[in-house]
Amino acid sequence: CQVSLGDLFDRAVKLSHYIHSLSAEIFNEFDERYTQGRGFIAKAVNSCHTSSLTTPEDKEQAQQIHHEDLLNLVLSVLRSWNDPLLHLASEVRRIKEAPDTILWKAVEIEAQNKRLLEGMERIVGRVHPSDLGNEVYSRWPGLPSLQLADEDSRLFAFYNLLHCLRRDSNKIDNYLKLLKCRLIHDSNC
Amino acid sequence: SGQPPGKPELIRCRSPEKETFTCWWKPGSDGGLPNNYIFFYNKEGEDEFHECPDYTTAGPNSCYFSKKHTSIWRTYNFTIKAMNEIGSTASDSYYVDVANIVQPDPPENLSLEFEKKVYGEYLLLKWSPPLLGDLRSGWLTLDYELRIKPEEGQVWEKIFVGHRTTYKMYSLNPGERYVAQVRCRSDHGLWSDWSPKSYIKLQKDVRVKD
Amino acid sequence: SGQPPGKPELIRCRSPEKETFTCWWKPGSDGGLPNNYIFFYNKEGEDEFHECPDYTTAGPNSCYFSKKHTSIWRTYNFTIKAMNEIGSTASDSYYVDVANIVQPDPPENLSLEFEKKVYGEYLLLKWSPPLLGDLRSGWLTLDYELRIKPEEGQVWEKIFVGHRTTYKMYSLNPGERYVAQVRCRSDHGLWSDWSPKSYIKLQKDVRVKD
Repeated sequence: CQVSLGDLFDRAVKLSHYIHSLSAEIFNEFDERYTQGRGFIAKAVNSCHTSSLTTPEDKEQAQQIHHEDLLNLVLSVLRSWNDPLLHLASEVRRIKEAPDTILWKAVEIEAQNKRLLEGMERIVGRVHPSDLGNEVYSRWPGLPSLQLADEDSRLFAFYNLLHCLRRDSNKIDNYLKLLKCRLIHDSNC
Repeated sequence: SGQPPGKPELIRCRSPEKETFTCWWKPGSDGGLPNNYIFFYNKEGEDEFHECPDYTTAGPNSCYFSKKHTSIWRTYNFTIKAMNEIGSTASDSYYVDVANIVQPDPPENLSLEFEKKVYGEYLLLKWSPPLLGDLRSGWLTLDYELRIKPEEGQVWEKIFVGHRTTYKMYSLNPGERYVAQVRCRSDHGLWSDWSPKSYIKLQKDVRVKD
Repeated sequence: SGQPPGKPELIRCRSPEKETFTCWWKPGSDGGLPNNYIFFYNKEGEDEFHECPDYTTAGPNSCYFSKKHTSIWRTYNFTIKAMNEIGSTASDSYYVDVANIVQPDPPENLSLEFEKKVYGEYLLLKWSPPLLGDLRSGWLTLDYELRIKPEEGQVWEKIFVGHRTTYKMYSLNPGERYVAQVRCRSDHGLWSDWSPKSYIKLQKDVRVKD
């Protein structure tokens, strides 16, 4: 007696939607409170640790990629966020007067990302069992920058991490919704 | 003298917020001797069995699974073994999917207020989601259902209100004393218990259009 | 005589279906001379700048990016340059990720019908997604929000209904004329405009159990 693939995808999509909305909220809240007018967006270009993972950037590309490759990509992006989210949850406490809403979201995103990763490993295990072995992911070199003494540099490091989190969580959510429609609803959602 | 224990039975499993869950069992006959129980489980796709991580948090004959031990991605397979000096008896095997045993706590703070506006007079019912312990679980989307009746009446009127946490009731009888309750459920899980009753006595002269 | 042009300003960028997008700018002062504008952009990870692929499709002072020119999850850097005989002036630099500017068209065909069933009477609101946008493949997913009020009332009642395209409204005042609208958004993006208003007049004797 197993959880059906359809149920697994339903739960994964509900979770990825939730994680992205949290990620958008924490980015907006942090930006409004700490980095308005500092022009960080101009520097946060080509700066995500996951940019080495080639991911589809429009609908055609996403629809042409084989579902096993897209599933593995989602897995790789999720794995790449395990380490930074762990440190985000602890380092965000050191930000001056960090409000409880930012702290709580950082902890919740880290916990739910781990949960989604478990779910994705389950889904990949079902769809393409032999694939589980290869643990491809992007290493995150950003911890030292979150601990810099210079406040501006440290704030930019947080800004950049949250900017990339909002972007990647949106990618994961989008790809999972595509995969669910393709694999469970025969592309007819 | 004495007998081997009777067969234990799993009674119920419940998750209040899709993050933790608890199962309860009912012992069989004790065979006239002191018994103890071992609660085994394994998860879908795993061979090895584990023992219940926490027999105490949820009281006697229970097993509590904290966040760390709870997964919504695999079904659980449970067996309970009763043992005494004479022998042991195992329960049937039970399968549980955590997402299907979600039963939230009842909603909180149900309040009833009579309001008079230009376009109508109505009874405003307001409530808040269950507290769900320390978890502000935002990924549990709740639907609510109200029931209301005149205090002396027999028949409850049930109203499904979806995600909302307020509701306006227009058609009520002036002078009547009403009692209301609210409950909630997650997606298509189990309804919570009804909240405690809340009452309101409508003044006599109030003209509630009906 | 004449002056160099004033500094142009990017007003807004919008993608209606996460497949194409358009940006609009506002010219600065024209310095008393005819001006023309060049809209430059480059994409994250690219050094070379490109010129706007289509200045006409979206009307004056606009740049339209068809599917071929649209990438999601990559930051675009825009600059607008105004030129006349005397000189030229460049706008500030603007940065946009198409994932964050998705604003769908409003939902279509909002209908209101009064229904009487065994378990209750209610107003059934139904609508359909905007025509523009690929929901079938899952590339675009929409959430909806309703608002309804008595026609003469001042206060709209807002109801978030998630992915559904129907809603049952129980709490209504018999004999009242109601007006409703619906809007939508993609994931955490921008709300669409409200749909056109739809009306319904509830008969007087109708006992809307509410």
